[in-house]
Amino acid sequence: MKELVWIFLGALVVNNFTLSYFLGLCPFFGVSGKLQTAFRLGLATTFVMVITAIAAWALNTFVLVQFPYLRLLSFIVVIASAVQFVEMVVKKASPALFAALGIFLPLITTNCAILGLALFQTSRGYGLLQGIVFALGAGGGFTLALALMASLREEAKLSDVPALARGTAFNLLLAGILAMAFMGFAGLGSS
Amino acid sequence: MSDFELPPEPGSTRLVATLTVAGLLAGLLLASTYALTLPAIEANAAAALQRAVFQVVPGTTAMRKLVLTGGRFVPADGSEAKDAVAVYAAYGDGGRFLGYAIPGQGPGFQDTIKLLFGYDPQRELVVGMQVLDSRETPGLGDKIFKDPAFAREFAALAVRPEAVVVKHGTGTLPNQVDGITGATISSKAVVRIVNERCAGLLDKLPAAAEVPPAPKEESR
Amino acid sequence: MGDVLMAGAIMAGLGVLLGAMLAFAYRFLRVPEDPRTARVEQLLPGTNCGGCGEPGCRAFAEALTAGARQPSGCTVAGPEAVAAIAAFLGVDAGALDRKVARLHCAGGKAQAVQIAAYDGFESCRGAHVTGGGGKGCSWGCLGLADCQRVCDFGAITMNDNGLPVVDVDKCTACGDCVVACPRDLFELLPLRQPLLVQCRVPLAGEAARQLCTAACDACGRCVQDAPEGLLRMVDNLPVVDYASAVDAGPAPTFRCPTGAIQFVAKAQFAKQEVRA
Amino acid sequence: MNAPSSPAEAARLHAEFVKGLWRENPVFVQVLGMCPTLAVTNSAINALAMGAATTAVLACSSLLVSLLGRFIPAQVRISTYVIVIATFVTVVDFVLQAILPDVHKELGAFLALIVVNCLILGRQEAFASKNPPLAAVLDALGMGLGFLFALLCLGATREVLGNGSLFGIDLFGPAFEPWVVMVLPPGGFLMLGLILLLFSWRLQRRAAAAAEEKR
Amino acid sequence: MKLPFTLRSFAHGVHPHDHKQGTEHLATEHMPFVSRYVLPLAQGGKPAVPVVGRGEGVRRGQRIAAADGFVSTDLHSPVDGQVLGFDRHRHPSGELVPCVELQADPFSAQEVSAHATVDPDGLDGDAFVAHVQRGGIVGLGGAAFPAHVKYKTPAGRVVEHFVLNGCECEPYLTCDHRTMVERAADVLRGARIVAGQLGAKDVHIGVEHNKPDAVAALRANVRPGEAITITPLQVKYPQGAEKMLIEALFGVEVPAGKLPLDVGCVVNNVGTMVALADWFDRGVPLIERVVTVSGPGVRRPANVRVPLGTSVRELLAHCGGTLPETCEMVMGGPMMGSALASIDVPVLKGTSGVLAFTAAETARGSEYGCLKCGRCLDACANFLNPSVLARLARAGEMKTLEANFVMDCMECGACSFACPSNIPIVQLIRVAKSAIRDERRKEAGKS
Amino acid sequence: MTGRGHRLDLQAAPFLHTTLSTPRLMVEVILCTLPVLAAATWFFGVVALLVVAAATAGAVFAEWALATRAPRGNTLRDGSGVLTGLLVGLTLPPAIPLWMAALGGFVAIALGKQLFGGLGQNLFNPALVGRAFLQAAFPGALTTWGAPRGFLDVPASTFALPFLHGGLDGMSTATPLALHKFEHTTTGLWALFSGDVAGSLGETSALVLLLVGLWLGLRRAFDWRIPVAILVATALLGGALHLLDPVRNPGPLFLLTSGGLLFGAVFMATDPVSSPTTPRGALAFGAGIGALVVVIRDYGGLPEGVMYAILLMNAATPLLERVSQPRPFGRRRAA
Ligand SMILES: Cc1cc2nc3c(=O)[nH]c(=O)nc-3n(C[C@H](O)[C@H](O)[C@H](O)COP(=O)(O)O)c2cc1C
Ligand SMILES: Cc1cc2nc3c(=O)[nH]c(=O)nc-3n(C[C@H](O)[C@H](O)[C@H](O)COP(=O)(O)O)c2cc1C
Ligand SMILES: Cc1cc2nc3c(=O)[nH]c(=O)nc-3n(C[C@H](O)[C@H](O)[C@H](O)COP(=O)(O)O)c2cc1C
Ligand SMILES: Cc1cc2nc3c(=O)[nH]c(=O)nc-3n(C[C@H](O)[C@H](O)[C@H](O)CO)c2cc1C
Ligand code: SF4
Ligand code: SF4
Ligand code: SF4
Ligand code: SF4
Ligand code: FES
Repeated sequence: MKELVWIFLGALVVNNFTLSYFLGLCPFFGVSGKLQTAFRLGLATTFVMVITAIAAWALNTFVLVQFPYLRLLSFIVVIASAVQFVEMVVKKASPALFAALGIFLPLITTNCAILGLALFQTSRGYGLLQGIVFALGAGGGFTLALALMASLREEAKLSDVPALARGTAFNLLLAGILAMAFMGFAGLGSS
Repeated sequence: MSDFELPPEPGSTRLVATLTVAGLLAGLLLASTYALTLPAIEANAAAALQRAVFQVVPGTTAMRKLVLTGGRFVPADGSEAKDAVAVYAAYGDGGRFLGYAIPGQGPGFQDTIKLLFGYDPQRELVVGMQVLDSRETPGLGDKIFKDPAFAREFAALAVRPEAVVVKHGTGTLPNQVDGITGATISSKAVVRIVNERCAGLLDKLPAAAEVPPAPKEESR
Repeated sequence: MGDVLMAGAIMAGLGVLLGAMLAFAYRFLRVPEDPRTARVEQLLPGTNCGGCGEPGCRAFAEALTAGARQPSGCTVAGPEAVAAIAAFLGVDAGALDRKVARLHCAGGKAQAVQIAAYDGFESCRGAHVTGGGGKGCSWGCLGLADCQRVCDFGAITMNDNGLPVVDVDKCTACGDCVVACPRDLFELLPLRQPLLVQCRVPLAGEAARQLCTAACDACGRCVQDAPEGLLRMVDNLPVVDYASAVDAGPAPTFRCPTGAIQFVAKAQFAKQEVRA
Repeated sequence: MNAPSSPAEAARLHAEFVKGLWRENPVFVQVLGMCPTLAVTNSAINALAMGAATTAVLACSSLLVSLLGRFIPAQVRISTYVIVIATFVTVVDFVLQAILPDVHKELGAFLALIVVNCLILGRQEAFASKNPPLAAVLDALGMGLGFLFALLCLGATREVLGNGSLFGIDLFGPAFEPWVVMVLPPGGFLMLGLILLLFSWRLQRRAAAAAEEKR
Repeated sequence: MKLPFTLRSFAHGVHPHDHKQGTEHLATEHMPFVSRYVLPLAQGGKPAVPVVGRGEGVRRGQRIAAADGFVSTDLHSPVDGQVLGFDRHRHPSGELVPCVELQADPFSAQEVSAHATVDPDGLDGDAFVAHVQRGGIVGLGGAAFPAHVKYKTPAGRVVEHFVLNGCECEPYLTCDHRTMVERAADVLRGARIVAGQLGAKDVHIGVEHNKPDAVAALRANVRPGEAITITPLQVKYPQGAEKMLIEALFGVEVPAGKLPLDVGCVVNNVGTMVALADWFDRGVPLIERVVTVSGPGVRRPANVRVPLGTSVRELLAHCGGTLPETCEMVMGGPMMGSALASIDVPVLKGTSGVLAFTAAETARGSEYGCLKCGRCLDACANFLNPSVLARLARAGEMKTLEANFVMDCMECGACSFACPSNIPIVQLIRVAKSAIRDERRKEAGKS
Repeated sequence: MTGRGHRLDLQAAPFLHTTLSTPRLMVEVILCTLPVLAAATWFFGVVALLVVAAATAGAVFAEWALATRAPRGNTLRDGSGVLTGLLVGLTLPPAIPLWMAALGGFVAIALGKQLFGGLGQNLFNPALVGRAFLQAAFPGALTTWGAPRGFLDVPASTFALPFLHGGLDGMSTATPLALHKFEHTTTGLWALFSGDVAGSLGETSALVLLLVGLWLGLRRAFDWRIPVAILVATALLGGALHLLDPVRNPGPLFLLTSGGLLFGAVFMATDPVSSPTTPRGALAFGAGIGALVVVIRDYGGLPEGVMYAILLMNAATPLLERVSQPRPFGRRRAA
């Protein structure tokens, strides 16, 4: 149990996927303009991460034992297809849920946070339960970073950010400060 | 792109076929590449491992992989489970058994630290340690593998009952490791990994007399 | 070699499986939608990078078909793709009856009387709610550039006379300035009829002229000189019937004593203009 | 691949190649592929290796996609590209592992993540699938080298400041106090932000100068 | 005597210096008649419609324009004289609006030609309301809202309390103060008339405790056993805002967007009562009012009873003129009043004060970025977040502004007063509200 | 008629204003840093003055170089830049090279304030951005606490040339928190209270900080809810964890008086710009800081967490603001 807690916290804040591992930066910068959208993207990502963790565990256990060289290929293909399938099911079954979360699914599948999750999970040798907890932590961490970033950016929209810095440069510097703040979590649970 | 008509919808068969062919070709290509590069990759890995083992158990000229099966360490023969616990028996000139190289890993300041340490069962001492992989802070935590003085702390370290970290410059007893100023956590993490590994494995290691003989060739 | 074949087989198997699954989903689970969106999505790169700020290419395509975004918002698509999408959606189509924003006032600093000094932050509406901003004419342009600030296309610049100059080529007739002006001076008018009444003062004669040298003093000459029905006097102001197809040319403006009615082919005012 | 048939054609091809280096630089201008850009640029050597690996994958995939593009139905277009790219990435991964194991260890998981680099997928879709092989490869090389250049800029500055060395060669001696933050995660964000700031400052200056000239 | 801080009040608010000592002890004087009067047709509600012609002679107190619809009031001539015309003239708001222009008869004794007096007890509800409307009576508390509208209570609504607003929380102003001291009997007479008509159980008069003589004067006129309570309140701005007054007196919050009537109250200014007493008991409609002329730029501060339509220029001349340093003229109080673009504007029914300021008071320190210090939040009696509203207004975020209840702002100015960074918060809010109303209007026009 | 034959001014109401102004507020807080600076000089010698001066110079230089085009208010004149510089200086260890202190001041203003548009617009506490940058850039220098020395005795590292470390290691002691965390020794309360311990310049004396904080709170220079919430949350959570594991987790009094907690609670968490304006937001903000400090100190890798806790809560401030907006008058009961 304790181990699971630390896996979760580790992925959530200590080694935050976005601010410490540099994963999923494209949506982090692209979709953090509005808090509401950002939050929903975060939730959708968490969802996909859980699917990914399950899929990766299944592939690792049943298919890839003898064919490690197929790992990357099969991960990406299986994850993409599984998500696409889920997307269509959600769209059919619950248009409301789709409108809220589903529209983000295509954006998420070809995203390195997802693939990164599968690869880290593999290299750390996580089992199914550990993998799911890891995915929840990583997704939560991504959501947290994204929501903070979005709320900060919304606030900054009301400020006189110098014209020179406005846009990507500002967002990067903002992320830099945020990453410095997250360094406070370093070593959490290691002592 | 002059016509704005939607292209005709291709049949499902065509979709399936395209993906199948792509998958087939990709699989073939990958398998071939794998087959071609595997020897080199394995040689690299083996060489790296060997270098590490040779370093943590001074004087090593040959080694043999032992895996834990059924509560006992036996020479690896390729049939063991992938995730079986492994240690390396190290032999000096003339096939003389020198000690074990034991891999270990655990959380450091930033992320998991992976290391290998040498253990001499006759003297019951750790005789060397090398960090294989870590993400500790450059300038602070990375001294665990950049600072030769820290590595020297492991040249003859008593681990029974356990090694302890003390403030830099105050280590006097055989089981004391001088911590690195400004990187106490990383230093402690290294020692903790070593301690944990020792506590878990030392009793299971074959006694010096029962160690399988050195392999015929230089390595492997 | 067995491994190699096996690998090929696995991947092929995965391909079949997943392809079949998707084909099945495609056939039975698909929800019908605007075919234009599908086409636009095809024209987009499909990298789903989120660089456009939308949650993926599909969402961006929907925004495009809905007219909420511009094709150039995609950071990945090359110029050809952008052009193709623009052409497909007809974004640039229909320049025939183009409208642009026109200002119903010509009372800049040099023409209109200022009776008090507004001392507050720079905003037309800010001045408007503060004792009328001290401008003698309580209908005229305040010259503090609210319109310039809301124009997303950079089509409006303030000239040295304190009047907004609309760049006819940049104006997309989005109507933002119409909403922004607290005195309701902007109107979207068809380019093809250049007759424009540049005044909103409901006063006549001396009372109007006292406020502003560019004021319409309701003398009625323009109405007399225009073809029947094109102009009429309402509340001391001439009103142009923009629905009328009559082309009167600049004739109705010739005898205007103050220049309140103008024949404006391009921009209404020069960029560096201070007329006394 | 045929040689260009005319000087005009040659000039066009040259343009395809050059644009990615600077004018449409994938990192500085298009801001694509941020994850590898920031994650592996804590040293110049890693930046170089990542840049080279990406260029190799990009060029191979572009060539293949340019050749096969017409045969792939639109619905499985992206999936097929991904398969192509993933295959080449795995190949590069194995090759690096075989010949440069140390570099491979440093790049770690990020090598595999080339698969999802928006830059590569983007070029397949936006360019390779619609252009002949030669142009596609030149475009890929240009973009790849532009990516490599940007990574190298970042990697070099971060390594020099953060470690006092360049390509592992110590520059300033032991008295130097390295700015460790530069090789830590925040440093990646801050440095790229700073570089982009410089870029827009230059652009602004240039625009101002142009406006001055017009007057 | 209770200690000041134990008195009733509302939450939040500010404490500006009250600057009343210059005029609070000065008896109300009369403004002499001048030659020309200008009366905007719109003075509380919809513009009235003239009932006299150009060049026609009129008597002081004669009706010159008739109410147009229910939310509108009659307009009466303040002088004996002649109608000059109905052109547009400058209004204190800066706009040029349709007005009646009168030439005073220089030879007239200017006696009021009184209308018939009416016994209010003999009137039923609707007749009472109609009679108030005919008197041209609007609220004299500042907003000039037609008084009779408040007295027409919808069926089923019960008025429990009739509340008189004698707070006069605006600094400098003392016209209500003098009215309460000098005409306490008429204030109470008006209150009895209205309370009787509305069937209110009791009358509450809220007076800030810096006017002890007003409290004493009112109390002296209360008959034994009468359900009239005079409550001294804390000196705090905006104590006089009717919702704050109701909260202070009864501890009840009037729901946002609702009227005092929704919590069983009707609120009037004390001056309005005097106007009612004059109308019912003496047949004199609303043709003049008390105006406080004050401020550092005025040579002879005074409380003046001014015929409506008198120009501010003449009023200032009556008070000895202004100092040369005067650079800003304000109509109303210094917190909510508005600056005048010109002094050639008339005194209106709602004009409670004319203040002259010199550069020393109006020089604003430079503006700094919002520190988010929260002082404006602590000032806002409406519990809004003015700092957020100001920033949103500056950025033009209309949707978000509405979601942050910008429309609830009563523009009291407490936030701007409290802001150490000199941010023009209320002006920004006013701009936003104006833009939102405009947008709504244009939207409605479209559909 | 106005007497001056020129036009009237047209301003917006209100025409009266409070006498408090932003520069005055800044001066007041600046004055309150002086007792802290005096205490630092008492304990660490002139080097305290040098470090604070260097940081202030860096901050003022950045303000001067970058603020010229800021749209509102001259930020050089309003004193906030000086205050930021002083606060950066007071959070640094005494033996830090002066060039680093100056760099910290510069980064504080450049990255922490002017990037966002100047006074009042920053989302993070500028002084802490400066310090966090230094800590991330030079973790060694920022966690090396020189041993006590004579009043005029300046460590060699102080005058190190830019980019050089000037021999930082050498004589070092540990802060009470590090002592507790790594050596399991607890410093006496009186030492913590008076300030005679190792640590950053301004943070050591609990006594001085409490007095200054009380004064600022009484003067209403800051929102009292923030420091109070921090202290209460730290005491409660710290106390609870202490009961769970008394050996590993220090007691609440120790937590309150050690490290930068009081300094942060008085001077830095209270920075109005980067903390919530709403009363409920302020309480949550303070409580969040307290909780994070305890978590980082008890379970984190670092012995001290005040700076990171404040920065993290700064990041959460827009969210806190959003959920804690006051209910307007007349909307409190019904929705
Ligand atoms: C940016 C930064 C990075 C750090 N990295 C490490 C690290 O890699 N390893 C470590 O043990 N401590 C690290 N620390 C922790 C501090 O140096 C900690 O105070 C130190 O380990 C304890 O001090 P001491 O060893 O001098 O007693 C880091 C601190 C900071 C601020
Ligand atoms: C459209 C409208 C209708 C009103 N109806 C009533 C009413 O029926 N009863 C009432 O007591 N007040 C009514 N009021 C008056 C308000 O309660 C309030 O007294 C008036 O707006 C002036 O308030 P102020 O001076 O505080 O701004 C009404 C106001 C408006 C704008
Ligand atoms: C901020 C504010 C302050 C006010 N102060 C006073 C005041 O001091 N005295 C007053 O009679 N009315 C004041 N009012 C107007 C009252 O809210 C209310 O409209 C008035 O008392 C109704 O009476 P009336 O209709 O007779 O004018 C104020 C309104 C606001 C919004
Ligand atoms: C009570 C109070 C505390 C402050 N604390 C800080 C601080 O911790 N750091 C800082 O840079 N500025 C601080 N300032 C100054 C000012 O708010 C700061 O420079 C702004 O954040 C710059 O926009 C403080 C100001 C006040 C009034
Ligand atoms: S918004 Fe209207 S008043 Fe203001 S400058 Fe533009 S046109 Fe003139
Ligand atoms: S008189 Fe006419 S032209 Fe002059 S300011 Fe007024 S509206 Fe404009
Ligand atoms: S009082 Fe002024 S500085 Fe303070 S929060 Fe409000 S607007 Fe901002
Ligand atoms: S003006 Fe509006 S926001 Fe400001 S204090 Fe008054 S009610 Fe609140
Ligand atoms: S490179 Fe695009 S999300 Fe990582």
